[in-house]
Amino acid sequence: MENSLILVIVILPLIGAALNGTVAATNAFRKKEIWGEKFAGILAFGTVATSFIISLYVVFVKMSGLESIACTPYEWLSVGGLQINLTFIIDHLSAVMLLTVTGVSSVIHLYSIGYIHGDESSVRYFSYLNLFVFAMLLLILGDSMPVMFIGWEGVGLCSYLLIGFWYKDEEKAMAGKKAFIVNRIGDFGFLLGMFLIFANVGSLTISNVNEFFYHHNSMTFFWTNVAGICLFIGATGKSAQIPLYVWLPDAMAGPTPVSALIHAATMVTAGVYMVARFHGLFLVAPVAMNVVLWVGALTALFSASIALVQNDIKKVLAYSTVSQLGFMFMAAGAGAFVIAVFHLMTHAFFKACLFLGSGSVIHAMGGEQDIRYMGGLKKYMPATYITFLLATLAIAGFPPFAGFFSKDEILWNVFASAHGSKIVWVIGALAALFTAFYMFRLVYLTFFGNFRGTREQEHHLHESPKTMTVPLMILGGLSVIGGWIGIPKLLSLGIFPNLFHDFLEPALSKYGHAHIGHYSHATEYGLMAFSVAIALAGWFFARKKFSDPKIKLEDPRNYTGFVKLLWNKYFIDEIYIKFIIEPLKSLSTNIFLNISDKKIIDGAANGSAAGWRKVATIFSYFQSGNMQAYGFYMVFGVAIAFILALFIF
Amino acid sequence: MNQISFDPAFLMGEISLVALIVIMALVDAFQKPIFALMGNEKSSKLDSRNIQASWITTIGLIAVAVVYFVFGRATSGEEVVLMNNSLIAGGGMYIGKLALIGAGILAVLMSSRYTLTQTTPAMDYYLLLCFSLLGAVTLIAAENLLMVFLSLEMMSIPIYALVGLKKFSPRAGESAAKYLLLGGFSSGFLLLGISFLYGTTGSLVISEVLSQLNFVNINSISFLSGMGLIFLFIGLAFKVSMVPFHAWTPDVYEGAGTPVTAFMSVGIKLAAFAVILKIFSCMESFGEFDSVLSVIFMFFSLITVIYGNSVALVQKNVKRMLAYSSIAHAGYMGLALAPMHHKIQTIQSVLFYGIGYIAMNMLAFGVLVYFTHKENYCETLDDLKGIAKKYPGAAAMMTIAMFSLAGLPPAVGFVGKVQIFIQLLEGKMYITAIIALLFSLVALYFYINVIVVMYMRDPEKETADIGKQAIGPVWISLALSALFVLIMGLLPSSLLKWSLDWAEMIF
Amino acid sequence: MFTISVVIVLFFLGIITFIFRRTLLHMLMGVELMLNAVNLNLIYFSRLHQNLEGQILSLMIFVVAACEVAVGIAIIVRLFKRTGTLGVETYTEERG
Amino acid sequence: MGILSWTLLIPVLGAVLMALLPSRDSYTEKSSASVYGWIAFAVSTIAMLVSLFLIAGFDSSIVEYQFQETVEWIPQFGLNYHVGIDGISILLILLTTIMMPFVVLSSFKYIEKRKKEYYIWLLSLEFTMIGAFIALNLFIFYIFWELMLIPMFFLIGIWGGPRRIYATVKFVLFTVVGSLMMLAGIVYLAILARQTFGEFTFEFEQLMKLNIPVQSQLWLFAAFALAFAIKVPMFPFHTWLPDAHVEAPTAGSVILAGVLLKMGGYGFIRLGIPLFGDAAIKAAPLMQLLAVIGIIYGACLALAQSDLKKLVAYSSISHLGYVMLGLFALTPEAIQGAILQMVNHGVSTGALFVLVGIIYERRHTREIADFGGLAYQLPVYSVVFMVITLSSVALPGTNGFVGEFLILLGSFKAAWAHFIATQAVFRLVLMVFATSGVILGAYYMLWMVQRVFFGPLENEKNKNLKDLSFREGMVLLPFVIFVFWIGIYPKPFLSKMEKSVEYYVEQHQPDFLKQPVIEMEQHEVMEESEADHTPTEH
Repeated sequence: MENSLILVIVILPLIGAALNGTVAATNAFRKKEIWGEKFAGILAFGTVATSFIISLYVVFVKMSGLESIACTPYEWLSVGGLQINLTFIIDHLSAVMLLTVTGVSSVIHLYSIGYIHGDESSVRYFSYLNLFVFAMLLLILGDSMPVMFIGWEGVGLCSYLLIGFWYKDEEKAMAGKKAFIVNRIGDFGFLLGMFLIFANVGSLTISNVNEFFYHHNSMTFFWTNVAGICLFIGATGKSAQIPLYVWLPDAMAGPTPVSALIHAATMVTAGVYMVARFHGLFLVAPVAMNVVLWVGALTALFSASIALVQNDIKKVLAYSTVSQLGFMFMAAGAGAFVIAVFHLMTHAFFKACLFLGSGSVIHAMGGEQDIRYMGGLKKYMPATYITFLLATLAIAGFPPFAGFFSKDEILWNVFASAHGSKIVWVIGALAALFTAFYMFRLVYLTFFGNFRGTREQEHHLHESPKTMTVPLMILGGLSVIGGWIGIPKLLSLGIFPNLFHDFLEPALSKYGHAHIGHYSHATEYGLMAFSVAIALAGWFFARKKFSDPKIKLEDPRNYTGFVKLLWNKYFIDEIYIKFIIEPLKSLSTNIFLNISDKKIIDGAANGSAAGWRKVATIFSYFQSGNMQAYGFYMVFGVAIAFILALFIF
Repeated sequence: MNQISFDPAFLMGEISLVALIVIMALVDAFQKPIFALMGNEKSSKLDSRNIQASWITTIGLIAVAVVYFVFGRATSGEEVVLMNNSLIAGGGMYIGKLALIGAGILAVLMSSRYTLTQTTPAMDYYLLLCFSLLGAVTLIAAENLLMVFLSLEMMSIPIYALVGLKKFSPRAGESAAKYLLLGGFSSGFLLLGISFLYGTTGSLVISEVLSQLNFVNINSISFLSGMGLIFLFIGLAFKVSMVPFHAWTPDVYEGAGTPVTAFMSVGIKLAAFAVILKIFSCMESFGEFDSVLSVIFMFFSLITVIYGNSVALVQKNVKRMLAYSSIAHAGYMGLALAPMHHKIQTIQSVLFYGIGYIAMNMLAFGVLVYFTHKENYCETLDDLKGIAKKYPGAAAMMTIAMFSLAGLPPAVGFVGKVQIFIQLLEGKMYITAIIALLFSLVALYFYINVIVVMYMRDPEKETADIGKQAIGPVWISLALSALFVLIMGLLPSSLLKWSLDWAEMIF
Repeated sequence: MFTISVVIVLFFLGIITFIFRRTLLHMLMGVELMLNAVNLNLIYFSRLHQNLEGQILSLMIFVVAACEVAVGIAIIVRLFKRTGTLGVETYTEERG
Repeated sequence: MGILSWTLLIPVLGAVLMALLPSRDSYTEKSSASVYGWIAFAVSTIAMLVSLFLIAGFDSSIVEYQFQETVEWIPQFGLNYHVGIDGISILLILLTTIMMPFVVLSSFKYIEKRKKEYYIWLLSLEFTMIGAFIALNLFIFYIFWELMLIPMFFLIGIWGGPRRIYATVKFVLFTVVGSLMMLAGIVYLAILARQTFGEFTFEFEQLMKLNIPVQSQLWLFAAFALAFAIKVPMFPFHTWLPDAHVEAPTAGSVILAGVLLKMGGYGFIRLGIPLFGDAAIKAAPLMQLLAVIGIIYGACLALAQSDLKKLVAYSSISHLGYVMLGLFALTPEAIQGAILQMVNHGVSTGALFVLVGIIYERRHTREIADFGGLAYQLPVYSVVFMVITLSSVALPGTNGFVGEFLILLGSFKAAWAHFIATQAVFRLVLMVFATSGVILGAYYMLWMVQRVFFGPLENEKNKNLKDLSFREGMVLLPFVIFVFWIGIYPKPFLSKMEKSVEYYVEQHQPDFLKQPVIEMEQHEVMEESEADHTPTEH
């Protein structure tokens, strides 16, 4: 087996997960520890970090000059026309994802060692975390849809397990369940898309699929788009887009590093990755592309608007994540897959940093997540503050931070691409404004002004340990410089190569790329300036409103009008419960169980039995015991026999 | 067939049976005085005498069976008509006779326990049983309508008396009266039928009667002969208890002593069915009248199946339930005739079913006898509650019987039922077959209810000790029947062959 | 044909006696009437066909009927001893 | 006598042997005399070991029946004891024999009374199940099919829960309704055979040569289908199943779910479709519709249950809907998936019943509301439960996914071919609904897990529960192994049946499915030729 190093990359986290998992179960069973969290953490971090290092080696050494390298441990399925090898493939697209995922994962594993310290099931935690990395790697490296799907659902499982990590809290377990089920709804679309593709292509290998659609598409226009939309439904589930975004804010019930890793940096971006993976299909499905574009744009604006008024530090970041994912889909929908992946990567850096920062804050606040009771933390935890601020600048789109390059390119592509649309550009710009606003609101309320919490909390405020701050610094640094590998040609005036673009472009433009309309450089510069202006405007408004040190925040219960609507997240959860979940439950209980099953089917079965018993009872009355009646029956029988005979003879 | 006026070799079985009856009568007369003279006080007690009587009868019947077997085998190469067209013999006829004698032996084995509950000398009882048996074996061999009538009555009249013999039961007399009066009533129909057939053909020999029947067109002659056939059918339908000529069955079965019921339900039914087959199935065709007979058989058999299985559903008394089940089984056997194939397979399937039915029904009643003791006749479902705990063996026997009666594999009832359905479906009577199948579902319900009661319900009171008196013979009869049911269910080849041999004689 | 009609009428009378007279003895007599109707029929047919089989059968019927009555009377007497009545309604204990 | 006959006979010989042993435990005594359990365990283990020779000697490259044995039985009916296996039945036989020792093991503690009888029935049940799977003669098949009822009837009726009598009678009557109709069909087929070949025959291979007019085929198919559909059970013949499951003892439930329900699917694949090919193709949309209704209906009902065992029982209905969907798609993917799914369902649902039984032994309740927060108290139990649950919701990497995925994929392929041929969207719509089952499946299972294992541990009675014992662990271990084995490396299982199923599909595929296959081959050829040209073009 050549390239077995790839296998090592994938397997290492699995080994970590298995070891830690076994130990966790044994610990719990014997109610004492075989090995403690320290060893577990080091094991988990070690496996993932080793994976990262090997990945670096594979991507930059083994793959140099090659389009892709692959490794096939064994044939998974071979049934009829379906043949699926368990093949891991690294091409340029998956290389970017691989490095992002293993890299960010390593950092977050390191952070977790500090964060989870003291929890009774920390070993279990690391086991899940490692398992997640394994599943994510399957998702990224799988060269066929089913293998990708294994990872796809695998990460969903880990997300479920980790959100519900503190299962003793009913609500947290509920949130995990919700995440899994909403993801399943997306998977339903993914599966249907996969089936549709298989029925037509006869293969599920991703390269074959792209090849088929781009070169020999025998499907009609309608069905091609249906296939695209089906796959995109899968993406909306995993990447929390309208209408399936509802699980992500709830997912914040999990430990904060999990939020950073799974619900910001890696898993939720799988949808974007998938759309990019199937660019061959999407490029010939314009309607599906449009759907991607619009859903992305609307999600970006919609969730950004919700984030404006939230008070839970993690909830704000969650809605921000949803919004940023919307941006990525906007890029994908506009045909700029490279940019989508670019934003995916930069977002991984700064959003992970933000989450870890928030985790650090929450750690310091003793579990308090409400920003109304924070404030002035910058003097207690400077490292957190600085990294948080850097990441905020990145997400808000200040040059030269990472977010600026990616977000600006997205807006530009939406504006200019043949697949894009000016209206969507407006929406995107508005969403960017909201982003800058709510992020600075967060920064101001958390780190500036006076402390609004209790005395006791203030007493305990402290900077987090090294294992937590070092990752923050790494990610903070990446938030600053991460974008520099993708500086647009226009801006660098051709001095720096657009490394990222050059690396990815060949992989993603195999089937042509979206046509960019003819606009003058001035337009592009103008739009760029406008982006910066938006970021500044967001900062300005936030500063104006929230920089007052003695600020008193309104009780959300007193919100009225539009703010109330925003605070209640447009009542989407309630609508889902009221119009989908409850009808389903009542249908099941009242109609299916009580009426159809008990009354109709069982009723028919038992009823016919009981009914026939009644008939039999009536029959038995004939047996009156009177022998003259018996004689009469005989005569009656004779009569019948004769009547029958006369009729027939 | 050869006409022979008399050849003892062919009639050795009957002769030995008569001899047995004579010996039994002599023993009955002198048993008590002899013991008294010998001064054997203990042996002169009623119970001891009864047990002796049962052993004498059993051994005697076994000897008769051996005679039947030996001479039957010896004469099986030849088929003859004896005594001025009265009886046929030779060929496979001994199979049928052996089956009936077998039923008799099983009944006698059970009776040895049952008679202990009575305070009357048992030898009369066994005598009557043997007389009835004699009637039955001549009935299936009868070639003459006169002989049919005579044997039928010889079979029935002792049973009338036997039913009434049950002591301590206010109902036995009622049962006997019902059976006797209704039996006479039905004999009237039978005889009327015979007289019409005689009137239209001028003969009482069955083969001659049938060959001279003419149903080509409707005229008074064919009308009379048609009436004759129908009356004949009705007279016999009474004996096999088909609805609506069945009404005596449950009442008589309930009132009679259990071994008598057992014998009635199998012996009389099988013998009477043999006659039905002989008259209605063996000749080439009745021409136009076939369709009439087909509808009559279909109609009466079907309502028999429906009625029997339905009413059995609501019975609390096991004997009564078995009575209705016996009605239903008559219906199934009758259904085989409904297509009017006039084929040997039809006869064979019914005979197979009948012989199998002997074993399974004897088994079921045998279990009831097993639980019978002085204080309790063990007749209701409540009596059977939870008995599996104390008497797993007997409960297992009952289970086998019930599964066989319900027609589930691997019991003989299953093979029988399959053959019946082959007949029906070959005759393209699909709807009839489906209805019959559905009612065998109903039947399954009440059969497994017995098992449910035995195994899955708890007894209301401590299961009474049934005593060990004369339990051995009952065990023998149970074991024999159960073995027969299972072996013939699993390896029915030999029974198929036997019933075919017999069928050839009837055909 | 006349004889057959008479026979059928007689037979029917027997049936009616059996079904409608309310005592066991009457019912037994009804049965006898039916048998005798058959006897008449047999003798008529025997003469018609000029052979003896019918007459022999009717003789047999006499014998058998006598046997039946013997057993029947014994049973009926026993029933009468126990209940003191021969009314057919008395004997409907077994039913259902 | 060959291995196959030995596999068949060992359990029944064991049962007879045990029946002959003196009865040591009285009916009322609670403890003592688990010697019967050990004997049954030994016998079933021997049967399992013998059956492993089957797999060793099985040649998966040929389509004919293997290990055939023929002994004349009832010559008058042309009835032979004719047994043999092919790729379709071997998995199910192994499922039976491998599951059995663990089922025996799982009942050591559960069964407190009438132990001897219990193990006799259990072994008899194994005998009948193996018999039905290996029969190559319709009559033999039917006999085993009916015989199967008897041990199950006693197992539920004697050792069952409070409503056991109702449940067991319902079970028997429901099943017999169908099998009686099948009996009529069998007899009719035999008569047809006699008209065609001149003598009775019940051999599968002979009967398949019959040329039956479509009208009669439809009737016969209906008769057989009713029998199988009740056994599966398909909507709307399913109501016996929850009752039987809830009342049955653990072992009964496990066997019922694990093997007995497979009889229906097996009947369809072995008899229903091959004997009446035209009718089966005609009825396929209806059967698929019922299957899909079953999937969704079962899932919805599972959602509405408050009793653990009932929930699992209804989930069975949903899962078996997938099996039926796959069988009637008649594509190799779907059929292989369906057969594998039968095995999977046996493993997953069987394990679930074992797990529910374990908790019932401890708490004597199965109400979901009585639990909550068990994950802390019973960590290992919870992990195993979780694994099985995930297999049941068809999470990739577990066995459930492979089966469900293949079924849905293959069925969709068939539906698409049908759509292309007729432009009718009915089957595609069905597929959408069928696929939506994965959502509902996750919903009810996880909701159950949520209520049982998560949340605070509040109920006082749950605070002293003991985790799995060694014996229970041993019972569950093989289930877990199979969950992952089939999920991660399903090839050994699929390759066993590959040839048989391909041959089977060739024989019975509807016309509209044959068309695209040819097209696809052309397409592949085209691709290859293009691939040849690519270097010159670039």
